[in-house]
Amino acid sequence: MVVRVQHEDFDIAAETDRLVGGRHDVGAIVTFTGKVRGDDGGRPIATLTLEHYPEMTEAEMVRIEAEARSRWPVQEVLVVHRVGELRAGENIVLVITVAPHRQAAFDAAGFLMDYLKTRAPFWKKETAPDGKGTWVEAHAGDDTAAERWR
Amino acid sequence: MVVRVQHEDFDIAAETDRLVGGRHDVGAIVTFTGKVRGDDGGRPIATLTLEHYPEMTEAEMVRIEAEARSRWPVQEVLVVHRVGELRAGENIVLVITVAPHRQAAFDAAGFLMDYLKTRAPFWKKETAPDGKGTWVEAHAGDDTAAERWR
Amino acid sequence: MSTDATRRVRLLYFAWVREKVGVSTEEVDLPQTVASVEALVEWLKQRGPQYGEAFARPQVVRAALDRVHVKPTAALGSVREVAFFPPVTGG
Amino acid sequence: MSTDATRRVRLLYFAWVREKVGVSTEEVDLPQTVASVEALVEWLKQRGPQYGEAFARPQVVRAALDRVHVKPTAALGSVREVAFFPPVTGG
Repeated sequence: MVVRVQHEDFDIAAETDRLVGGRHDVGAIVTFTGKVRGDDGGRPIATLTLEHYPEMTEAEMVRIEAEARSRWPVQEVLVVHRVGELRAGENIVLVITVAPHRQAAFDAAGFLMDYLKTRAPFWKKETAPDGKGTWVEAHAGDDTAAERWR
Repeated sequence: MVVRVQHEDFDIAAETDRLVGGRHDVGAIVTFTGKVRGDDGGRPIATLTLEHYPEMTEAEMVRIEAEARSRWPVQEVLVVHRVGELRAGENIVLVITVAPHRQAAFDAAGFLMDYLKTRAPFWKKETAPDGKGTWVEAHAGDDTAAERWR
Repeated sequence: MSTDATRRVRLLYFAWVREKVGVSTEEVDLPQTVASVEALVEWLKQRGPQYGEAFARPQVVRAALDRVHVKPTAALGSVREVAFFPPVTGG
Repeated sequence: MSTDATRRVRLLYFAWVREKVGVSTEEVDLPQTVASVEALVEWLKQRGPQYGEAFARPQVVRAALDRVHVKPTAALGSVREVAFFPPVTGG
Protein backbone atom coordinates (compact mmCIF):
# COMPACT_ATOMS: atom_id res chain seq x y z
CA MET A 1 0.00 0.00 0.00
CA VAL A 2 0.92 3.57 -0.44
CA VAL A 3 -0.04 5.87 2.43
CA ARG A 4 0.63 9.53 1.95
CA VAL A 5 0.03 12.41 4.32
CA GLN A 6 0.29 15.78 2.64
CA HIS A 7 -1.11 19.28 2.71
CA GLU A 8 -1.61 19.51 -1.07
CA ASP A 9 -4.79 18.34 -2.72
CA PHE A 10 -4.85 15.00 -4.52
CA ASP A 11 -5.81 14.18 -8.09
CA ILE A 12 -8.05 11.11 -8.07
CA ALA A 13 -7.71 10.43 -11.79
CA ALA A 14 -3.91 10.63 -11.69
CA GLU A 15 -3.74 8.42 -8.58
CA THR A 16 -6.08 5.84 -10.12
CA ASP A 17 -4.11 5.84 -13.36
CA ARG A 18 -0.88 5.27 -11.43
CA LEU A 19 -2.43 2.18 -9.79
CA VAL A 20 -4.19 0.60 -12.76
CA GLY A 21 -2.87 2.24 -15.95
CA GLY A 22 -2.17 -0.37 -18.62
CA ARG A 23 -3.21 -3.32 -16.43
CA HIS A 24 -5.62 -5.93 -17.76
CA ASP A 25 -6.16 -7.88 -14.55
CA VAL A 26 -8.28 -5.26 -12.77
CA GLY A 27 -12.06 -5.63 -12.68
CA ALA A 28 -13.12 -3.14 -10.01
CA ILE A 29 -11.94 0.18 -8.62
CA VAL A 30 -13.58 1.88 -5.65
CA THR A 31 -12.64 5.39 -4.61
CA PHE A 32 -13.77 7.18 -1.48
CA THR A 33 -13.30 10.92 -1.14
CA GLY A 34 -14.02 12.69 2.14
CA LYS A 35 -14.62 16.45 1.98
CA VAL A 36 -14.89 19.42 4.35
CA ARG A 37 -18.55 20.33 4.74
CA GLY A 38 -19.57 23.96 5.20
CA ASP A 39 -21.42 23.15 8.39
CA ASP A 40 -21.41 20.55 11.12
CA GLY A 41 -24.87 19.96 12.54
CA GLY A 42 -25.93 23.53 11.77
CA ARG A 43 -22.69 25.16 13.01
CA PRO A 44 -21.02 26.95 10.08
CA ILE A 45 -17.44 25.95 9.29
CA ALA A 46 -14.97 28.18 7.48
CA THR A 47 -11.89 25.99 7.79
CA LEU A 48 -10.88 22.62 9.14
CA THR A 49 -7.40 22.14 10.56
CA LEU A 50 -6.00 18.64 10.61
CA GLU A 51 -3.24 17.65 13.01
CA HIS A 52 -1.61 14.24 13.09
CA TYR A 53 1.10 12.09 14.70
CA PRO A 54 3.30 11.31 11.72
CA GLU A 55 5.35 8.36 12.97
CA MET A 56 2.29 6.60 14.37
CA THR A 57 0.22 7.27 11.26
CA GLU A 58 2.66 5.33 9.18
CA ALA A 59 2.88 2.45 11.66
CA GLU A 60 -0.89 2.29 12.09
CA MET A 61 -1.59 2.42 8.36
CA VAL A 62 0.83 -0.41 7.71
CA ARG A 63 -1.09 -2.48 10.28
CA ILE A 64 -4.45 -1.54 8.73
CA GLU A 65 -3.19 -2.38 5.26
CA ALA A 66 -1.95 -5.80 6.35
CA GLU A 67 -5.36 -6.46 7.91
CA ALA A 68 -7.21 -5.40 4.74
CA ARG A 69 -4.98 -7.51 2.50
CA SER A 70 -5.39 -10.55 4.71
CA ARG A 71 -9.17 -10.26 4.46
CA TRP A 72 -9.81 -9.42 0.82
CA PRO A 73 -8.05 -10.17 -2.48
CA VAL A 74 -7.20 -6.57 -3.28
CA GLN A 75 -4.52 -5.81 -5.83
CA GLU A 76 -3.77 -2.22 -4.85
CA VAL A 77 -4.64 0.06 -1.98
CA LEU A 78 -3.94 3.76 -1.69
CA VAL A 79 -4.67 6.17 1.15
CA VAL A 80 -3.94 9.89 0.88
CA HIS A 81 -4.79 12.02 3.92
CA ARG A 82 -4.44 15.77 3.91
CA VAL A 83 -3.28 17.77 6.94
CA GLY A 84 -3.08 21.45 7.80
CA GLU A 85 -5.74 24.06 7.15
CA LEU A 86 -8.46 23.15 4.64
CA ARG A 87 -11.44 25.21 3.53
CA ALA A 88 -15.08 24.10 3.20
CA GLY A 89 -15.53 22.15 -0.02
CA GLU A 90 -11.92 20.92 -0.09
CA ASN A 91 -10.89 17.28 -0.11
CA ILE A 92 -9.68 15.66 3.13
CA VAL A 93 -9.03 12.01 2.40
CA LEU A 94 -8.83 9.64 -0.53
CA VAL A 95 -9.00 5.85 -0.41
CA ILE A 96 -8.64 3.79 -3.58
CA THR A 97 -8.98 0.01 -3.69
CA VAL A 98 -8.35 -2.10 -6.77
CA ALA A 99 -9.42 -5.74 -7.14
CA PRO A 100 -10.44 -8.32 -9.74
CA HIS A 101 -14.04 -8.26 -8.45
CA ARG A 102 -16.27 -5.60 -6.96
CA GLN A 103 -17.06 -7.00 -3.52
CA ALA A 104 -13.43 -7.08 -2.38
CA ALA A 105 -12.93 -3.52 -3.59
CA PHE A 106 -16.06 -2.25 -1.81
CA ASP A 107 -15.40 -4.13 1.42
CA ALA A 108 -11.74 -3.15 1.63
CA ALA A 109 -12.57 0.52 1.00
CA GLY A 110 -15.28 0.53 3.68
CA PHE A 111 -12.96 -1.22 6.11
CA LEU A 112 -10.11 1.21 5.47
CA MET A 113 -12.37 4.21 6.05
CA ASP A 114 -13.85 2.75 9.25
CA TYR A 115 -10.34 2.05 10.56
CA LEU A 116 -9.00 5.42 9.48
CA LYS A 117 -11.84 7.05 11.42
CA THR A 118 -11.24 5.05 14.59
CA ARG A 119 -7.51 4.24 14.67
CA ALA A 120 -5.42 6.57 12.52
CA PRO A 121 -3.98 9.40 14.64
CA PHE A 122 -5.57 12.46 13.04
CA TRP A 123 -7.52 15.19 14.79
CA LYS A 124 -9.81 17.82 13.27
CA LYS A 125 -10.40 21.32 14.55
CA GLU A 126 -13.22 23.30 12.99
CA THR A 127 -12.96 27.06 12.79
CA ALA A 128 -16.19 29.03 12.42
CA PRO A 129 -16.40 32.16 10.24
CA ASP A 130 -16.05 34.25 13.45
CA GLY A 131 -12.69 32.57 14.20
CA LYS A 132 -13.89 30.34 17.03
CA GLY A 133 -12.16 26.96 17.03
CA THR A 134 -13.74 23.68 18.14
CA TRP A 135 -12.08 20.28 18.24
CA VAL A 136 -14.30 17.74 16.50
CA GLU A 137 -15.58 15.05 18.86
CA ALA A 138 -15.33 11.42 17.86
CA HIS A 139 -18.59 9.78 16.78
CA ALA A 140 -19.71 6.69 18.66
CA GLY A 141 -21.06 5.57 15.27
CA ASP A 142 -17.52 5.30 13.95
CA ASP A 143 -16.57 2.81 16.65
CA THR A 144 -19.73 0.84 15.87
CA ALA A 145 -18.84 0.84 12.17
CA ALA A 146 -15.32 -0.39 12.89
CA GLU A 147 -16.71 -3.12 15.16
CA ARG A 148 -18.41 -4.70 12.13
CA TRP A 149 -15.05 -5.95 10.93
CA ARG A 150 -14.03 -7.80 14.09
CA MET B 1 -30.28 10.52 -10.87
CA VAL B 2 -28.57 10.65 -14.17
CA VAL B 3 -28.32 7.34 -16.03
CA ARG B 4 -26.38 7.37 -19.24
CA VAL B 5 -25.75 4.55 -21.67
CA GLN B 6 -23.06 5.33 -24.20
CA HIS B 7 -20.28 3.77 -26.21
CA GLU B 8 -17.72 6.45 -25.39
CA ASP B 9 -15.52 6.23 -22.31
CA PHE B 10 -16.34 8.34 -19.25
CA ASP B 11 -14.20 10.81 -17.34
CA ILE B 12 -14.60 10.15 -13.63
CA ALA B 13 -13.07 13.45 -12.55
CA ALA B 14 -15.29 15.49 -14.89
CA GLU B 15 -18.41 13.56 -13.83
CA THR B 16 -17.58 14.00 -10.15
CA ASP B 17 -16.93 17.69 -10.62
CA ARG B 18 -20.28 18.09 -12.39
CA LEU B 19 -22.02 16.55 -9.36
CA VAL B 20 -20.19 18.27 -6.51
CA GLY B 21 -18.22 21.19 -7.95
CA GLY B 22 -18.59 24.26 -5.74
CA ARG B 23 -20.88 22.53 -3.24
CA HIS B 24 -20.17 22.80 0.49
CA ASP B 25 -22.77 20.31 1.73
CA VAL B 26 -21.02 17.16 0.49
CA GLY B 27 -19.02 15.04 2.92
CA ALA B 28 -18.50 11.78 1.02
CA ILE B 29 -18.13 10.67 -2.58
CA VAL B 30 -17.87 7.02 -3.56
CA THR B 31 -17.05 5.98 -7.12
CA PHE B 32 -17.14 2.48 -8.51
CA THR B 33 -15.50 1.71 -11.84
CA GLY B 34 -15.91 -1.68 -13.50
CA LYS B 35 -13.36 -2.67 -16.13
CA VAL B 36 -12.87 -5.33 -18.81
CA ARG B 37 -10.40 -7.91 -17.56
CA GLY B 38 -7.99 -9.60 -19.97
CA ASP B 39 -9.15 -13.04 -18.88
CA ASP B 40 -12.18 -14.70 -17.32
CA GLY B 41 -11.23 -17.67 -15.17
CA GLY B 42 -8.14 -18.36 -17.28
CA ARG B 43 -9.85 -17.87 -20.66
CA PRO B 44 -8.19 -14.95 -22.47
CA ILE B 45 -10.46 -12.09 -23.55
CA ALA B 46 -9.64 -9.72 -26.39
CA THR B 47 -12.90 -7.76 -26.44
CA LEU B 48 -16.19 -7.57 -24.58
CA THR B 49 -19.35 -6.64 -26.46
CA LEU B 50 -22.21 -5.18 -24.46
CA GLU B 51 -25.77 -5.34 -25.71
CA HIS B 52 -28.73 -3.78 -23.92
CA TYR B 53 -32.48 -3.10 -24.03
CA PRO B 54 -32.55 0.68 -24.10
CA GLU B 55 -36.15 1.43 -23.16
CA MET B 56 -36.11 -1.03 -20.28
CA THR B 57 -32.71 0.14 -19.04
CA GLU B 58 -34.10 3.58 -18.47
CA ALA B 59 -37.26 2.31 -16.77
CA GLU B 60 -35.32 -0.13 -14.59
CA MET B 61 -32.71 2.44 -13.57
CA VAL B 62 -35.41 4.92 -12.56
CA ARG B 63 -36.88 2.20 -10.30
CA ILE B 64 -33.45 1.36 -8.85
CA GLU B 65 -32.72 5.02 -8.22
CA ALA B 66 -36.01 5.53 -6.39
CA GLU B 67 -35.22 2.51 -4.23
CA ALA B 68 -31.71 3.78 -3.42
CA ARG B 69 -32.98 7.26 -2.55
CA SER B 70 -35.71 5.87 -0.32
CA ARG B 71 -33.11 3.89 1.65
CA TRP B 72 -30.20 6.29 2.05
CA PRO B 73 -29.79 10.08 2.29
CA VAL B 74 -27.81 10.44 -0.91
CA GLN B 75 -27.53 13.84 -2.53
CA GLU B 76 -26.52 12.75 -6.03
CA VAL B 77 -26.34 9.49 -7.92
CA LEU B 78 -24.84 8.89 -11.33
CA VAL B 79 -24.65 5.71 -13.39
CA VAL B 80 -22.84 5.57 -16.73
CA HIS B 81 -22.86 2.22 -18.54
CA ARG B 82 -20.96 1.66 -21.76
CA VAL B 83 -22.25 -0.54 -24.60
CA GLY B 84 -20.76 -1.86 -27.83
CA GLU B 85 -17.32 -3.37 -28.26
CA LEU B 86 -14.79 -2.71 -25.49
CA ARG B 87 -11.20 -3.93 -25.24
CA ALA B 88 -9.46 -5.50 -22.23
CA GLY B 89 -8.45 -2.77 -19.78
CA GLU B 90 -11.27 -0.42 -20.84
CA ASN B 91 -13.94 0.93 -18.50
CA ILE B 92 -17.43 -0.65 -18.53
CA VAL B 93 -19.46 1.04 -15.83
CA LEU B 94 -19.25 4.00 -13.47
CA VAL B 95 -21.35 4.59 -10.37
CA ILE B 96 -20.94 7.75 -8.31
CA THR B 97 -22.79 8.42 -5.08
CA VAL B 98 -22.62 11.67 -3.14
CA ALA B 99 -23.82 12.12 0.44
CA PRO B 100 -23.19 14.16 3.59
CA HIS B 101 -21.73 11.08 5.33
CA ARG B 102 -19.76 8.08 4.17
CA GLN B 103 -22.02 5.17 5.07
CA ALA B 104 -24.88 6.32 2.86
CA ALA B 105 -22.48 6.85 -0.05
CA PHE B 106 -20.91 3.39 0.37
CA ASP B 107 -24.20 1.56 0.86
CA ALA B 108 -25.97 3.26 -2.03
CA ALA B 109 -23.03 2.55 -4.37
CA GLY B 110 -22.92 -1.14 -3.37
CA PHE B 111 -26.69 -1.42 -3.76
CA LEU B 112 -26.67 0.21 -7.19
CA MET B 113 -23.94 -2.15 -8.42
CA ASP B 114 -25.70 -5.25 -7.04
CA TYR B 115 -28.94 -4.18 -8.72
CA LEU B 116 -27.23 -3.25 -11.98
CA LYS B 117 -25.71 -6.74 -12.04
CA THR B 118 -28.99 -8.53 -11.40
CA ARG B 119 -31.74 -6.33 -12.87
CA ALA B 120 -30.45 -3.90 -15.50
CA PRO B 121 -30.92 -5.37 -19.00
CA PHE B 122 -27.33 -5.61 -20.22
CA TRP B 123 -25.60 -8.68 -21.65
CA LYS B 124 -21.90 -9.29 -22.14
CA LYS B 125 -20.29 -11.38 -24.87
CA GLU B 126 -16.59 -12.14 -24.54
CA THR B 127 -14.49 -12.59 -27.66
CA ALA B 128 -11.24 -14.53 -27.33
CA PRO B 129 -8.10 -13.54 -29.29
CA ASP B 130 -8.96 -16.34 -31.78
CA GLY B 131 -12.33 -14.71 -32.49
CA LYS B 132 -14.49 -17.19 -30.57
CA GLY B 133 -17.44 -15.49 -28.85
CA THR B 134 -18.97 -16.62 -25.55
CA TRP B 135 -21.95 -15.06 -23.80
CA VAL B 136 -21.07 -14.39 -20.17
CA GLU B 137 -23.14 -16.43 -17.74
CA ALA B 138 -24.79 -14.75 -14.79
CA HIS B 139 -23.14 -15.38 -11.42
CA ALA B 140 -25.27 -16.89 -8.69
CA GLY B 141 -23.19 -14.71 -6.36
CA ASP B 142 -24.70 -11.59 -7.90
CA ASP B 143 -28.22 -12.71 -6.99
CA THR B 144 -27.00 -13.46 -3.47
CA ALA B 145 -25.43 -10.00 -3.25
CA ALA B 146 -28.65 -8.34 -4.41
CA GLU B 147 -30.65 -10.38 -1.88
CA ARG B 148 -28.81 -8.59 0.93
CA TRP B 149 -30.85 -5.48 0.24
CA ARG B 150 -34.31 -7.06 0.51
CA MET C 1 -59.41 -16.91 -36.24
CA SER C 2 -61.24 -13.56 -36.21
CA THR C 3 -59.29 -10.33 -35.75
CA ASP C 4 -60.98 -9.57 -32.44
CA ALA C 5 -59.67 -12.89 -31.07
CA THR C 6 -56.04 -11.77 -31.52
CA ARG C 7 -53.95 -8.82 -30.42
CA ARG C 8 -50.77 -7.48 -31.89
CA VAL C 9 -47.72 -7.72 -29.60
CA ARG C 10 -44.15 -6.65 -30.21
CA LEU C 11 -41.56 -9.28 -29.26
CA LEU C 12 -37.91 -8.48 -28.52
CA TYR C 13 -35.03 -10.92 -28.12
CA PHE C 14 -31.62 -10.23 -26.63
CA ALA C 15 -28.17 -11.83 -26.41
CA TRP C 16 -28.10 -15.56 -27.23
CA VAL C 17 -31.89 -15.73 -27.28
CA ARG C 18 -31.76 -13.22 -30.16
CA GLU C 19 -29.01 -15.18 -31.89
CA LYS C 20 -31.02 -18.43 -31.73
CA VAL C 21 -34.34 -16.88 -32.79
CA GLY C 22 -32.52 -15.11 -35.61
CA VAL C 23 -34.27 -11.74 -35.31
CA SER C 24 -34.06 -9.03 -32.69
CA THR C 25 -37.68 -7.98 -32.91
CA GLU C 26 -40.96 -9.04 -34.54
CA GLU C 27 -44.67 -8.24 -34.38
CA VAL C 28 -47.04 -11.14 -33.77
CA ASP C 29 -50.84 -11.47 -33.62
CA LEU C 30 -51.43 -13.46 -30.47
CA PRO C 31 -54.63 -15.48 -29.96
CA GLN C 32 -56.46 -14.38 -26.82
CA THR C 33 -56.02 -17.93 -25.54
CA VAL C 34 -52.29 -17.26 -25.12
CA ALA C 35 -52.64 -15.63 -21.74
CA SER C 36 -49.33 -16.02 -19.87
CA VAL C 37 -45.60 -15.73 -20.54
CA GLU C 38 -45.19 -19.51 -20.42
CA ALA C 39 -48.13 -19.97 -22.79
CA LEU C 40 -46.49 -17.50 -25.17
CA VAL C 41 -43.27 -19.52 -25.05
CA GLU C 42 -45.20 -22.71 -25.95
CA TRP C 43 -47.01 -20.87 -28.76
CA LEU C 44 -43.69 -19.60 -30.16
CA LYS C 45 -42.12 -23.06 -30.04
CA GLN C 46 -44.80 -24.27 -32.49
CA ARG C 47 -43.83 -21.56 -34.98
CA GLY C 48 -40.44 -23.02 -35.89
CA PRO C 49 -37.35 -24.88 -34.69
CA GLN C 50 -35.42 -21.68 -33.93
CA TYR C 51 -37.84 -20.97 -31.05
CA GLY C 52 -37.42 -24.54 -29.85
CA GLU C 53 -33.68 -23.91 -29.67
CA ALA C 54 -34.02 -20.54 -27.98
CA PHE C 55 -36.42 -21.88 -25.36
CA ALA C 56 -34.88 -25.36 -24.98
CA ARG C 57 -34.16 -24.54 -21.34
CA PRO C 58 -37.10 -22.26 -20.55
CA GLN C 59 -35.97 -21.77 -16.95
CA VAL C 60 -32.88 -19.83 -18.09
CA VAL C 61 -34.82 -17.46 -20.35
CA ARG C 62 -36.13 -14.40 -18.53
CA ALA C 63 -38.99 -12.17 -19.64
CA ALA C 64 -40.12 -8.58 -19.27
CA LEU C 65 -43.63 -7.30 -19.95
CA ASP C 66 -43.68 -3.69 -21.04
CA ARG C 67 -40.14 -3.34 -19.66
CA VAL C 68 -40.79 -4.84 -16.22
CA HIS C 69 -39.18 -8.13 -15.10
CA VAL C 70 -41.83 -10.86 -14.63
CA LYS C 71 -42.04 -14.55 -13.79
CA PRO C 72 -43.07 -17.19 -16.41
CA THR C 73 -46.52 -17.44 -14.86
CA ALA C 74 -47.23 -13.71 -15.33
CA ALA C 75 -50.42 -12.87 -17.22
CA LEU C 76 -49.92 -11.06 -20.52
CA GLY C 77 -53.04 -8.91 -20.04
CA SER C 78 -52.99 -6.02 -22.49
CA VAL C 79 -49.20 -6.06 -22.85
CA ARG C 80 -47.73 -4.36 -25.93
CA GLU C 81 -44.06 -5.36 -25.65
CA VAL C 82 -42.66 -8.70 -24.47
CA ALA C 83 -38.89 -9.21 -24.20
CA PHE C 84 -37.04 -12.52 -23.81
CA PHE C 85 -33.41 -12.67 -22.70
CA PRO C 86 -30.86 -14.64 -20.67
CA PRO C 87 -30.13 -13.62 -17.08
CA VAL C 88 -28.59 -10.15 -17.23
CA THR C 89 -24.82 -9.73 -16.98
CA GLY C 90 -24.24 -5.98 -16.94
CA GLY C 91 -22.36 -3.88 -14.44
CA MET D 1 16.52 9.22 43.38
CA SER D 2 19.46 7.51 41.67
CA THR D 3 19.80 7.59 37.85
CA ASP D 4 19.28 3.87 37.56
CA ALA D 5 15.90 4.25 39.24
CA THR D 6 14.60 6.46 36.39
CA ARG D 7 14.38 6.16 32.62
CA ARG D 8 14.07 8.87 30.04
CA VAL D 9 10.81 8.83 28.08
CA ARG D 10 9.61 11.13 25.33
CA LEU D 11 6.04 12.39 25.79
CA LEU D 12 3.90 13.70 22.94
CA TYR D 13 0.56 15.49 23.16
CA PHE D 14 -1.94 16.08 20.40
CA ALA D 15 -5.05 18.19 19.68
CA TRP D 16 -6.73 19.64 22.78
CA VAL D 17 -4.50 17.60 25.10
CA ARG D 18 -1.54 19.44 23.55
CA GLU D 19 -3.30 22.79 23.90
CA LYS D 20 -4.01 22.19 27.60
CA VAL D 21 -0.55 20.84 28.47
CA GLY D 22 0.97 23.76 26.57
CA VAL D 23 3.73 21.83 24.79
CA SER D 24 3.64 19.29 22.00
CA THR D 25 6.54 17.23 23.27
CA GLU D 26 8.83 16.88 26.27
CA GLU D 27 11.42 14.49 27.71
CA VAL D 28 10.87 13.27 31.25
CA ASP D 29 12.85 11.05 33.63
CA LEU D 30 10.31 8.61 34.96
CA PRO D 31 10.80 6.79 38.28
CA GLN D 32 10.71 3.01 37.83
CA THR D 33 7.71 3.00 40.17
CA VAL D 34 5.63 4.64 37.44
CA ALA D 35 4.82 1.41 35.67
CA SER D 36 1.56 1.87 33.75
CA VAL D 37 -0.13 4.46 31.53
CA GLU D 38 -2.57 5.39 34.29
CA ALA D 39 0.29 5.71 36.82
CA LEU D 40 2.05 8.03 34.36
CA VAL D 41 -1.09 10.17 34.14
CA GLU D 42 -1.20 10.45 37.95
CA TRP D 43 2.51 11.30 38.05
CA LEU D 44 2.03 14.02 35.41
CA LYS D 45 -0.92 15.54 37.29
CA GLN D 46 1.41 16.23 40.23
CA ARG D 47 3.76 18.22 38.00
CA GLY D 48 1.43 21.14 37.41
CA PRO D 49 -2.15 22.33 36.93
CA GLN D 50 -1.93 22.15 33.14
CA TYR D 51 -1.74 18.34 33.39
CA GLY D 52 -4.67 18.36 35.77
CA GLU D 53 -6.66 20.19 33.11
CA ALA D 54 -5.53 17.95 30.28
CA PHE D 55 -6.35 14.79 32.21
CA ALA D 56 -9.43 16.07 34.04
CA ARG D 57 -11.51 13.40 32.27
CA PRO D 58 -8.90 10.63 31.98
CA GLN D 59 -11.34 8.29 30.23
CA VAL D 60 -11.45 10.54 27.15
CA VAL D 61 -7.67 10.76 26.80
CA ARG D 62 -6.19 7.93 24.74
CA ALA D 63 -2.60 6.75 24.80
CA ALA D 64 -0.11 5.08 22.50
CA LEU D 65 3.11 3.37 23.58
CA ASP D 66 5.79 3.45 20.92
CA ARG D 67 3.06 4.26 18.36
CA VAL D 68 0.65 1.49 19.27
CA HIS D 69 -2.80 2.17 20.77
CA VAL D 70 -3.02 0.89 24.37
CA LYS D 71 -5.45 0.84 27.29
CA PRO D 72 -4.83 2.90 30.47
CA THR D 73 -3.79 -0.24 32.34
CA ALA D 74 -0.99 -1.04 29.85
CA ALA D 75 2.47 -1.51 31.36
CA LEU D 76 5.07 1.02 30.26
CA GLY D 77 7.85 -1.56 30.19
CA SER D 78 10.87 -0.19 28.33
CA VAL D 79 8.77 2.28 26.30
CA ARG D 80 10.60 5.21 24.70
CA GLU D 81 7.67 7.27 23.38
CA VAL D 82 4.29 7.82 25.03
CA ALA D 83 1.61 9.84 23.26
CA PHE D 84 -1.60 11.25 24.77
CA PHE D 85 -4.48 12.44 22.62
CA PRO D 86 -8.28 12.67 22.35
CA PRO D 87 -10.18 9.99 20.43
CA VAL D 88 -9.06 10.28 16.82
CA THR D 89 -11.23 12.14 14.30
CA GLY D 90 -9.50 11.66 10.97
CA GLY D 91 -10.83 10.28 7.72
